[in-house]
Amino acid sequence: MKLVIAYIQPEKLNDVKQALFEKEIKKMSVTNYLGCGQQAGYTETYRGTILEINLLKKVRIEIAVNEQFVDACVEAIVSGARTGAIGDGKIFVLPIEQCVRIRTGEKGAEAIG
Amino acid sequence: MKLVIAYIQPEKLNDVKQALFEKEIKKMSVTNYLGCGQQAGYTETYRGTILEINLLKKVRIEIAVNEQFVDACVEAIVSGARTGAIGDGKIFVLPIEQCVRIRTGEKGAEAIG
Amino acid sequence: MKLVIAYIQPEKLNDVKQALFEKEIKKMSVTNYLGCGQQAGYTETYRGTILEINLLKKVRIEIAVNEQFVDACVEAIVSGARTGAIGDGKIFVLPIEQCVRIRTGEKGAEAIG
Amino acid sequence: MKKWAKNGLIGLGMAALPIAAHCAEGDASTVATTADIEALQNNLNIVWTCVAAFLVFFMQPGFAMVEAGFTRAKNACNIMMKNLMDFSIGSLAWWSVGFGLMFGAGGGFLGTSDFVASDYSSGSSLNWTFCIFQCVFAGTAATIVSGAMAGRTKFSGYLAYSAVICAVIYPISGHWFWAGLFGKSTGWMEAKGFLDFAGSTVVHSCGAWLALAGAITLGPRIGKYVGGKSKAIVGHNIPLAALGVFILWFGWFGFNPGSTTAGDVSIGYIAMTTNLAAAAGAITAMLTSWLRYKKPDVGMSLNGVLAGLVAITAGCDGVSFPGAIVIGGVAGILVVLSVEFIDKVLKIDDPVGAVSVHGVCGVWGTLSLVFFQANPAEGYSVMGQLGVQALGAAVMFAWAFGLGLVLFNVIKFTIGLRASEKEELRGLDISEHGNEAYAGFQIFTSH
Amino acid sequence: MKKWAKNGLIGLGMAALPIAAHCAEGDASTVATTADIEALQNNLNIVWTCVAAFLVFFMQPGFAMVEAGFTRAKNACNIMMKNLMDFSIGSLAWWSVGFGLMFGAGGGFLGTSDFVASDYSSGSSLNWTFCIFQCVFAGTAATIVSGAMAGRTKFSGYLAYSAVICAVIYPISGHWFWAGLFGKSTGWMEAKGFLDFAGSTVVHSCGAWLALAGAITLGPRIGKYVGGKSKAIVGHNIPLAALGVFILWFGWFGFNPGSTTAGDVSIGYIAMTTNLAAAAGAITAMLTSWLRYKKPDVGMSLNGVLAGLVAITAGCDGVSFPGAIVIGGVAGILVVLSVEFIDKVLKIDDPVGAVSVHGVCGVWGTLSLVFFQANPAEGYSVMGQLGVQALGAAVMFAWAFGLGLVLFNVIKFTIGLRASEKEELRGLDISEHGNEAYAGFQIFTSH
Amino acid sequence: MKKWAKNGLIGLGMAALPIAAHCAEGDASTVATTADIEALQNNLNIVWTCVAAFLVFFMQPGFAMVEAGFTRAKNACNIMMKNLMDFSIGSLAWWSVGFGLMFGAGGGFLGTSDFVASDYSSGSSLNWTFCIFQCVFAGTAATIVSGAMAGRTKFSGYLAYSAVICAVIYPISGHWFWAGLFGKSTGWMEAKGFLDFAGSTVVHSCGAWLALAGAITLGPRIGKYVGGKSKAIVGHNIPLAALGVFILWFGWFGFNPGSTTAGDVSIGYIAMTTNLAAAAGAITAMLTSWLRYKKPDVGMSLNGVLAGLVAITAGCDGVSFPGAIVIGGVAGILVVLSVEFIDKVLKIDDPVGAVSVHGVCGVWGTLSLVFFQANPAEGYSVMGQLGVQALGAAVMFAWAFGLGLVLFNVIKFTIGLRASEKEELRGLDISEHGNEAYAGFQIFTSH
Ligand SMILES: Nc1ncnc2c1ncn2[C@@H]1O[C@H](COP(=O)(O)OP(=O)(O)O)[C@@H](O)[C@H]1O
Ligand SMILES: Nc1ncnc2c1ncn2[C@@H]1O[C@H](COP(=O)(O)OP(=O)(O)O)[C@@H](O)[C@H]1O
Ligand SMILES: Nc1ncnc2c1ncn2[C@@H]1O[C@H](COP(=O)(O)OP(=O)(O)O)[C@@H](O)[C@H]1O
Repeated sequence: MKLVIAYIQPEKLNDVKQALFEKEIKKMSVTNYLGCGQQAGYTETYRGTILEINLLKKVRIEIAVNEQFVDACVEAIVSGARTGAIGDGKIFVLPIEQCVRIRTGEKGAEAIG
Repeated sequence: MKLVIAYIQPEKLNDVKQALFEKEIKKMSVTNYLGCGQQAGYTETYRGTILEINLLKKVRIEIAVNEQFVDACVEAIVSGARTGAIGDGKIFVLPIEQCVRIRTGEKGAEAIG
Repeated sequence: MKLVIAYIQPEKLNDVKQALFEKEIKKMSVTNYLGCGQQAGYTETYRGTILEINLLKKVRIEIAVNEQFVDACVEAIVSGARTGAIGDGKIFVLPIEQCVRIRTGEKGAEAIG
Repeated sequence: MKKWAKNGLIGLGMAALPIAAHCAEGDASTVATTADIEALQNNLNIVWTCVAAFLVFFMQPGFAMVEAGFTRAKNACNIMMKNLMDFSIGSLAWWSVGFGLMFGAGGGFLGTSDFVASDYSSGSSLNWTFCIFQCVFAGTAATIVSGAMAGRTKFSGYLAYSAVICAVIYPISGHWFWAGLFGKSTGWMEAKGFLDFAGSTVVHSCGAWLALAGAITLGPRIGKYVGGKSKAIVGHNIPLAALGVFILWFGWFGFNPGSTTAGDVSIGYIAMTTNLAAAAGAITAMLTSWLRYKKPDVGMSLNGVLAGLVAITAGCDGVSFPGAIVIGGVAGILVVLSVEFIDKVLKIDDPVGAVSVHGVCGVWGTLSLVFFQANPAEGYSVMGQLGVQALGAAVMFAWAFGLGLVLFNVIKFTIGLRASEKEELRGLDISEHGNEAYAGFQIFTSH
Repeated sequence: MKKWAKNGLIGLGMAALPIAAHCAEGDASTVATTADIEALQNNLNIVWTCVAAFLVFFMQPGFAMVEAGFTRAKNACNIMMKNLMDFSIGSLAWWSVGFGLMFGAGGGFLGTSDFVASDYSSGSSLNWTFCIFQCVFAGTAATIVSGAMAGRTKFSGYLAYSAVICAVIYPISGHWFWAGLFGKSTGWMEAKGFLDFAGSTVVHSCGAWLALAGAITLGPRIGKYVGGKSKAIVGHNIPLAALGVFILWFGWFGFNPGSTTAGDVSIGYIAMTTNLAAAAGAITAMLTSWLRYKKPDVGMSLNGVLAGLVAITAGCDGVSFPGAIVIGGVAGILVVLSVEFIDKVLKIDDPVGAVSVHGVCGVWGTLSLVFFQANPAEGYSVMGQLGVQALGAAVMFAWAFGLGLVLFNVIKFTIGLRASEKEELRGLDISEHGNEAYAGFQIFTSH
Repeated sequence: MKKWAKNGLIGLGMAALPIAAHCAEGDASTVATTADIEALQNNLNIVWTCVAAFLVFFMQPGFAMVEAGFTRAKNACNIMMKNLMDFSIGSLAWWSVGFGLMFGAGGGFLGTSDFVASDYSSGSSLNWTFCIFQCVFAGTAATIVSGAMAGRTKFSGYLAYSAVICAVIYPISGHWFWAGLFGKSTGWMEAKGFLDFAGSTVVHSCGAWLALAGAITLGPRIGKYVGGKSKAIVGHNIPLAALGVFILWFGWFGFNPGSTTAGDVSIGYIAMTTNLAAAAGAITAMLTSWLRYKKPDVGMSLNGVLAGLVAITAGCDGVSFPGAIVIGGVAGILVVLSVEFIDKVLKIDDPVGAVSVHGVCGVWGTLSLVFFQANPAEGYSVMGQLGVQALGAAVMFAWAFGLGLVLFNVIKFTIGLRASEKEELRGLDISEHGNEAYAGFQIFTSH
């Protein structure tokens, strides 16, 4: 079991969801994050004072999948999120040792889906 | 050392906290997430247009524990969060390789608690 | 590749970012969390009723780094975030199995930076 | 605009400007009569009363913002709807039924004329302005209830309530106290010499005792009392609540001085007493909260303003300035103690403190005015007047609380009064309206 | 204050208080003349009209809050700027050019005097008060457009639009309908007996048809229509929108009753019709949304209030109370159907429903008033009047929509009308102003 | 309501309606006297002045919203409390002490009668309306300071300040400039012919120089200056700030036109100059920010409105319309430059720009009016008047800034003026009041 963590541009969330759905990946958790990377920030002026915004709004997606789905999942995210511009984001895959479905108490590979 | 990540229904947070406290697990970090899973979403209408909400409000809990506490921790979460209805949530356990307490610089098993 | 997760006091974020930059670590993702730990909460009164706030505002930083940067990264966070007072926070290091840069499709160690 | 008036009202044969007509006849040196003067003063009274009515209308968003700000984000849309609808339904109910019951000709107990009326000149030289002014007062009484029932009431049940209060409950008791204003009958309480200039009892207590009945019939919100202990359910937007309180304070300058329905020197006097009482209430409520909770509480201080305003409403025309300060100041203390008492001892869940503000402080204002009359009429007896005031306050309590219990229980067993547990937990915004108040905002809610 | 008046206006030789001067000559028993009475009534009219003008001014933040609340957080600063600037630019444009075009002496089609004026006593005994009152009306017409163009308009393009509407478009059509109010010329439509007391057509439809042209020229927001299907783009702050609607309702008590520009008994009548129509609109819009979407929708109910208000604006002085309820009530139904129709069938993206509220309901109010005259003038023919009304509504549509298309296309191909895709996605707040509306708040935005 | 008046004010023997009494004696054809007319005009003046006073009162939430919107969420409750309390404490302080010092009989330097008064008819035919109108002006002066001291001031220290300004500082300087309005004495500055119709200097500069003293004594917020460079500390709610500015603009229609305290033709004139200056200020501030920062800044444009309003306040009754536009327009430029200068060069932390808006633009308005008099009195000398104006502005600076430094230092070394570092970092809402402004909202704060 793996945990796929992806940081993407907020406006690509719908496309990513779409791409994941097409691969039958329908479970995920998302929230917003502020990201700092290659993408340059921008400056606001607030009442005459320059304000450097180098933390940009990103969406973080977390998807737990069984091994055999990892590649499909990563591909789907890439296909949905890629624009080719700096700031498109990153995907990280981490190992999961255990998974429990709270409702049923099921464990492991069955619990994930 | 393990990192226990749990997604639960927001209204069960207090019960989960209570159950964890009873097992002497008193350290955790929580935030809100939007989740997509078996639980169907709902529809709002906004000015006559149907709006499908399929990202539901969830709370994400992160608890770092030493090995011997993992089972107690998972059990406590399950007991606090289970209603038996779809949407109760999931628990994932990930390996932690290192842990540091910023204040003291302590590392490893001691730093966690 | 490792994922460094740090919980710090919100007001130390700028210092931590500064310390990381000095070590050439310029990519990260941050969000806000509510934390529960050794640090005591505080009480508000709301219309005459005591309200115990035991979830305190924290900032969570997530940094993916290659092995050789882990120590520098942890040290930088500690140096930026430490005040010596309870509540300074924790750092967890988790293994990453794969990393993908969405824009280019690069994988592994190259994708991280 | 003005130009088209000839196709409009003027066609009704209403000499809107008797003066103008008059003038046309003679040249500029034509002698004016006192009738001209009277007509002009009447026009001034109309302008003043209209402006005051608009200010009182503006209290509606004041109430809405206070109620929303002091409760959770997940119910904010529902609160907007309740406040919008109680005034909207109330306006129609008032014009069609309520006005007649309150001001129509009849005995001391009930009016029975002027329903669905199109002209009010038979009772008041202000004509329609009289009706709109009274209409916004009825709307105020109606909307007070909303706050005490926030966060758990079924929307359709609330709509039913709104219609009944403006059509029946408020007008009937209003008749007893204020029927004489329209000159077609005299209420039995006003015949006794009951003093309530702008409605501490007639409007505010009426709403508050209905609110009490509603809160009791509904029961507390889920999570309000855990193991017999009261838990704080924190408001989500204090700047909004504060804005609401300032709007109410502003509106009250229509409510109290406007109740003269005449543009003369006394409106400044009433504005003074109103302002001093509000200020005193804010200060004493802040100090009381500071003493009791170690910190000056924002919510309580805001409630203190309203407490002072409600309390001075009855006596604003007649009490002295130091009297106004005492009345408002004591109300500011009372409201803090009362909120706590109702919450912790009576264990009645009143999310915004409506019962304490409008009920407890309304009674306080109604009774206390007897001690502070700046210029009592000859033969004025403090104790005698106190008796009349106490009777009036008691009558209002019996009427509004009693009928409220009946009404809310009828609704409970027919339409339904309380939202289901699931609806309440998810929030009334989504479950009742399918809407969200702050779409996109990350809101951390654990219940 | 008053004291310094001698260095101020009084120096202009304007006998601000002719009466006072008069009195000084004789003793208290000097006989008053009808000229004194008239002067006094004129002062009362000035006070009333000024207060009404301030209320109408206050509709500006009402519009701003409604528009911001009903759209996304990422454009809220931009909306504040648009609403601030259209009124600011509009005020200068109105005083310098617009007033003269609308009210100056000239034929039935155009006024050509009183530009950059410093005194208006040649046309109105209210003098400057006449100008400020008309100025806030022009500002209302201007600001209506903003909502329909929210979320994608280039800021500099919007500024250009603002100047043109207040300087040219609104005043010229306004001349046709209302020039006579200032007495220097008579518009060709008013010569035909067109009835529009406070501006359902003259102000609201004018703004709305311009808004329609703007929304069409701009095209929909990104993500609004996906695969030919309309997607909801949810408003971010419903309490703010509700506050805006209440503020507008409050301001409308200046808009409609104030259009008498005279403080007399009719203002109460107009306040009554205005209030009844608003209330009825809220209720029927709620019921319609309830029937269609299974739940009482907050946004639609709020729009219902505005629909009722816009509809009653034309006939508020002359229709009966039941008529006002029907006019407002039907408007509440119409607005729901119209919002859906424009969104789903015409596929025009009007984020706040400005075209439905001000255009569709404006026309409805303009036409329907013919059926509900409380006291029609002698020889009044329903069908005859309906013809005139229909003509007026059609003329306004042709003028405002036609010229709007020209104007917005000229802007499009010169300054530019639409923000770039990137700017729109990031939000106009950051891309146009470098500002954020809710700095620090975690806002979840996926587009 | 009216009915009970007999137990109320009328009992005081105040013939509220001398006319009515008069009429009762004769029949409708009784001849009216100019005394009747005068009494009626006085009633009209009272109605007008009361309405204006309410509008000025409504500026309080305007200030509160602007201040809260332009600062961080963690201090919003504290800001509500400060704005609530400075007006509440100020109202009591004004009535008991301040009024007497400002308007009481005495020399040119100090009034010494009419403390704790119950009747003001000895000085003004408006009686109590005069007092309430002046009271809300004092409240305005008091609340200006709050913004400049936002985010770091100890609450108890702020309360102490509030009492002193309304009881002593504002009234004493007010006496020098405006004592004559009440007719019991003549201030030494007004004797010199100083012009300040509605208070650019008397009210706004007074508040601003106190604010400057406060901001200096306090020092900047933590994180404002890092390594000698000014850092932006971004406001958390721009729509709220914009609402505040619109409310202030609305309230200013009471502030300036209301300062006639007479309902006559001049109020329309003053409404025009006020509106033109505000509009011009908004536009020039926007353009200036656009030139300097490449983008039209929302905060600066909003400040531009206030700058224009403050600047026109002194001369609103006497300057020409083009003059009003110039005065407001220059103020809009000045405010942008001044905010930057104070922030970056003087390194004084004034979170909302109170010193620039009310101080710098107040002085500008006070001086510039000499050049734009529409109708200067005979023998009027621009340079002569400029001298008087400059003297007045300088006197106010010396008085308010000097006394402010003393006052805030006394508070600093007794009660304490600044919150501890820990309290400031955590936010004053939690540390001073134990409250949270937006409970449940996820707010990202790194300091
Ligand atoms: N090493 C990292 N650790 C944590 N988050 C990262 C890391 N690298 C990138 N991110 C996240 O991904 C986002 C996009 O990265 P960025 O470097 O701007 O674009 P790109 O990957 O196209 O070069 C960042 O804003 C950040 O949220
Ligand atoms: N595979 C997954 N990856 C990430 N998050 C998940 C996954 N499965 C479930 N979740 C989280 O758990 C929540 C509850 O899951 P759901 O499938 O609705 O209920 P149940 O587990 O009772 O079947 C989801 O809303 C989502 O936030
Ligand atoms: N075991 C843990 N699991 C998850 N989060 C933790 C854990 N321990 C600490 N934290 C996070 O770190 C924050 C600081 O911890 P705390 O115990 O208060 O201070 P300290 O580490 O100085 O003793 C907590 O508020 C919480 O967010």
